[in-house]
Amino acid sequence: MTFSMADMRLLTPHLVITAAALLVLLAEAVSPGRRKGYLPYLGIAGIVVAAFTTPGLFGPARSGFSGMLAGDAFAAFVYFILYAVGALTLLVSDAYLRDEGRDHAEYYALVLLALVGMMLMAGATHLMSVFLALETMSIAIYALAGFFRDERSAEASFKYFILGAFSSGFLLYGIALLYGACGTTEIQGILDAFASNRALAGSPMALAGVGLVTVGFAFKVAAVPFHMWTPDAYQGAPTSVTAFMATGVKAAAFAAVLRVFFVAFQTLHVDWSGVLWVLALLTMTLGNLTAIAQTDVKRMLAYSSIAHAGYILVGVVAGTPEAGAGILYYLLAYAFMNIGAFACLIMVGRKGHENTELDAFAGLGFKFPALGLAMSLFMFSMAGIPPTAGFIGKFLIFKAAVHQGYYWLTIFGVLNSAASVYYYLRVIVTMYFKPEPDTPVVEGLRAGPSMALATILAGLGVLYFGIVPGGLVDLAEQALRYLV
Amino acid sequence: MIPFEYSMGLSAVLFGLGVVGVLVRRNVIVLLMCVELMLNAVNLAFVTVADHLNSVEGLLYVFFVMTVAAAEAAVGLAIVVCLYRARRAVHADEISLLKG
Amino acid sequence: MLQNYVPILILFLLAAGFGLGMVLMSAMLGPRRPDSEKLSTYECGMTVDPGARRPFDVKYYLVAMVFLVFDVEVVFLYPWAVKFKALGLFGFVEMLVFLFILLVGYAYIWRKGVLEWE
Amino acid sequence: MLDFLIESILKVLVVFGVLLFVVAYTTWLERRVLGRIQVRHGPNRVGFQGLLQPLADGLKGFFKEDIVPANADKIVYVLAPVLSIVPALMIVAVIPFGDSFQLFGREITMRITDVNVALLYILGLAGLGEYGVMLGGWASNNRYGLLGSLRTAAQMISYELALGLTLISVIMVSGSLSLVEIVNTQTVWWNAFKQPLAFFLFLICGLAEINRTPFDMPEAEAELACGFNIEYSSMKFAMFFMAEYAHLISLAMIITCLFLGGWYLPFGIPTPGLLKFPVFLAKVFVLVFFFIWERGTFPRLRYDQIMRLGWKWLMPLALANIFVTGVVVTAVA
Amino acid sequence: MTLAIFFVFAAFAVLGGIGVLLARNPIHSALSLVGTMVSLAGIYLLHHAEFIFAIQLMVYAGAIMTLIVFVIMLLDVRHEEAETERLGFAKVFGMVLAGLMVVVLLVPLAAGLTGKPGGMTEEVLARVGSVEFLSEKLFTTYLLPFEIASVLLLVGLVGAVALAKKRL
Repeated sequence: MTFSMADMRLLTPHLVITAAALLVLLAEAVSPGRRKGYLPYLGIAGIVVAAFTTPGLFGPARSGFSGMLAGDAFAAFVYFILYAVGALTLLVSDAYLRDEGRDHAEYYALVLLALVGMMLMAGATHLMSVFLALETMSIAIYALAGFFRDERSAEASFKYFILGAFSSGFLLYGIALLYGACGTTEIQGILDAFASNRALAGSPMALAGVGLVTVGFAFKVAAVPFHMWTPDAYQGAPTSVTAFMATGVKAAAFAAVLRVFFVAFQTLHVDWSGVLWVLALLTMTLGNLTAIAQTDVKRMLAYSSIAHAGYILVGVVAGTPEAGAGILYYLLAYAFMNIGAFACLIMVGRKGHENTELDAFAGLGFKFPALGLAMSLFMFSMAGIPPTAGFIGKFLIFKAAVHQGYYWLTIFGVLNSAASVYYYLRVIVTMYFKPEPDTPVVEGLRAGPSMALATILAGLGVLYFGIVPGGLVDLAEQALRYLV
Repeated sequence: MIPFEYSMGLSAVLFGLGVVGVLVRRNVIVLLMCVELMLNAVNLAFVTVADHLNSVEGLLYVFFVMTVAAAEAAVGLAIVVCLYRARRAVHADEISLLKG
Repeated sequence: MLQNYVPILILFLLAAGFGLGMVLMSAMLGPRRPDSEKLSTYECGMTVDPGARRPFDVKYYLVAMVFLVFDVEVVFLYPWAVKFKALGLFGFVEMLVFLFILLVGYAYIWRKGVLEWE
Repeated sequence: MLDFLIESILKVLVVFGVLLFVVAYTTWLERRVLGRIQVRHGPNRVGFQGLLQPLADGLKGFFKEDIVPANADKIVYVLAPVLSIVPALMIVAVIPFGDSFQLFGREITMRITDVNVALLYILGLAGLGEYGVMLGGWASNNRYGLLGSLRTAAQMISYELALGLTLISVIMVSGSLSLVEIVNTQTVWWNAFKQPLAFFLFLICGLAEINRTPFDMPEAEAELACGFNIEYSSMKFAMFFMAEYAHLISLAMIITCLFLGGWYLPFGIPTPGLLKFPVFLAKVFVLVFFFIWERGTFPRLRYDQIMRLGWKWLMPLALANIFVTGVVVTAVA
Repeated sequence: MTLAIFFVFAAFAVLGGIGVLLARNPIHSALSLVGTMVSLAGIYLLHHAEFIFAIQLMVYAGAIMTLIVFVIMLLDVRHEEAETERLGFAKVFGMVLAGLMVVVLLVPLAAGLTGKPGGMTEEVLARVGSVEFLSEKLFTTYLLPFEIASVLLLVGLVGAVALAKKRL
């Protein structure tokens, strides 16, 4: 028997959230079709309980389920990012879905199940469980993206679906080649195979495998040139789902990338860092340049999420624990600022009209001061202006890159950041310095207590971790220490 | 025993056909089938490696890939149904992937 | 092991030959006097509606999708059932967990009315 | 190797020929028995007691006009009956009809072959058989045909599920997917005694899976004007018909192997070598007769009743049966 | 002998693949794909993967493709793609990319397999049986993926209902 209670300990957080999802479904089964306002809070309760079971995982690395799942500080750190993403998404969704008349139990169940997939992806130490967790997450999100079932939502969902499945094909082929080259797809096993056989690093089969795995992940994190699904999918999906996709999927995918590239492909750093160097540069630059040209804030945020993936990739290129810690920090900061920004977008819209064109924001800063303040804060953070968490995140990643001698990449990164200030500030300028049109587009805000709470929490997160980042950075560094 | 290169070569060709299909065709259901073709090619690669390495892991991969393909097909076709219902137009079954 | 499948291949060739042969024979031996009435669609004597193909009710898709998911579930049960006695209590509990998760799904679709026909 | 090939080819030819013969005469039997049940004669003119009737029907099929409807999808229209009959005729490959016997000093097994995954092979072929039905209705471009094939396909997949679940509990007690081994575990107690519920469920699901009365949606003349094969005539129609009867006979043989101890007598009564094949044959005949008899007895179910039965009764029952089997076997072990 | 059979299956598989690409009618594409899948099932058998052969027929050819054909029939996807589509940039780009892809996949084959062999040798399989061996591994070492699979299937179920059911 290859299973013990210690293994169960590693799986407890996942089990708790799965149980919450099952409860949501059972509640729906008990009274089908009836409105159940408590469901998002049931989900949040599940996340809170799971969060209480997680701190035990900090500490030395453990592995369970015959090397399938890790119980290390790295996984625990990412779980906490994901809890934040999940809880904020549920808070944001509540009022939004009720207003759109789509507050169905399925939505909450799928969000929770996607969360389980994300967590498993962060904890998986075998490419088989990485793949299955990735698919669990993705399939749930395909369904969520199409949840409004209008033409735009369905189209977004389909695009995301087809290209997601397409990229899974690449990832899988890569895994198959690695399997052929190494004889196993356990992450530690791959590392051992490369370490024990120097010739393997030059084997075309291993390199092709690494390449295809890179392509597969590049699709998931929306790196250029594998980003073409992103704008349409992000724009067409329900806004709360867009926030979830942009933050949760990114966090889970980068967690898996860190595990695979920093551990399994550790000895191949010279090979993949060059490729990722180019990807990082392209991703940052193209994301920012196209974001500048957008007149729709939701679409602009979609392109900006590509750019952010580019910054994070800079950290991956650096390949040190320091850079990894920076990435973890960045992912958490990005979760707060991005969900916050999308929450503001939701508030501006009304049923059937998203009102996300830039012009709709004219004059809103004075009309709704709290909204203006929050949106400005999130935009500042995204642009990387101190004292926000966005700034610290970029700083940590670029610092790690400089330490590894990636001067040019860092310079491009900083230049890109500077360029991005233009379009983030443009939103703020529109809000405060452009007069509201005679027939106001936004008459009232779609805000409820839950939405306000989510925005305040996100704002506090952005500010708190921007001003006193020390503890969090320590924790992230500890997480990386046990990873490598 | 089938030589390793033959099966892997076949797998590569089928994968390539699937890739061409996803990039070239526009009918939503055909796109879905092309993705299935790619997954089949991957399965062949796994089976080949498993056979030549005498390792069971590849076979289990195939098992799970089929599970994933089934779940994907269920949700994918649900999306297609949704798309049809939302559009009700002549070109309801077409989509352009490489735009944007 | 492969040897056991050789007869199946032979049977396949025979069956396929038989099937195709029947179709061909029927096409060659039968008379052929087509007229437009004969070739038109048979709709019990009613006039043929040119737009006869219209999308059908959604419950058909749903039942097919639900089938697909549960079919894969059953496929997981086969290897388990074969080894069931050797896997013992532990294996039984594993499968119960697996089945429980999907049973929740079953209860859900049942109550949702996916399985209702009129 | 050459011996093996020759032996295999001969066996395949013999079994194939016998199968076709049995299919033909099952139709005759059915018409005669149904005639008796409905107090009429049935075919009794062609040959002694109408024994040549199947032959005459076949010949007629060949010389009937081969109509392809004008707006049908030609290729698929012609392919559908082939897709329907080929899997139906291939199921027989893994079914054991008896033990083995000596011939010219060679041991000849009474089966075409024995594979490890025989049951899955059968289920796979059953799945492939659905294409013939689905495509037949679709290709003829006829509203009734399409509706008929949709209904039939939905019914078949629904019962395929319950059928698969029912099989699980049988595999649990037998520990194998090979029909030969499953038969060999029943020398004393047939699975019908060990798994009575599974036996009952399998019987129902099997009938529904092959679209037999009372689940014969494809032949719901009143509602569907004959169903998926409405536009088919001549030999192509006959092929669908043959596939149906091949399924019927395969089902009887599968039930015999899975639940009725194959060629063994019950309760451990030793079965003499010479009697094994006749015992098997007798069981199959009883089952075939039962299938004909119940057709004359039961009224057809309504479509919603069929679907409800499959999803809401048979599936939970099969799952419960798995659970109970699991608990009992684990407790005993 | 096995090699000859392999080539026949391989030829059918590739023809099926080309058929999926070229057929104008989705049903014809689907049928071609079924052909490919059945041929691949045969090739799995040549690679001694009995169980995979059977579930390829059951799951892929029997269930997944049935669902696809079912949906094509229900939605009445008869529309033939417009002939006006020229050999546009996207098409050329796609083909070039796919060509490169195949080359990338073919080149590594020259190096041969380097992975260390596992324990699924013919002696072991002859002793415990191929399905039994697979089952033993699935329910011990690969337990976690198996349980994830149930969550995955649940996601598929809920997702499909959430998207396709008329009234939630």
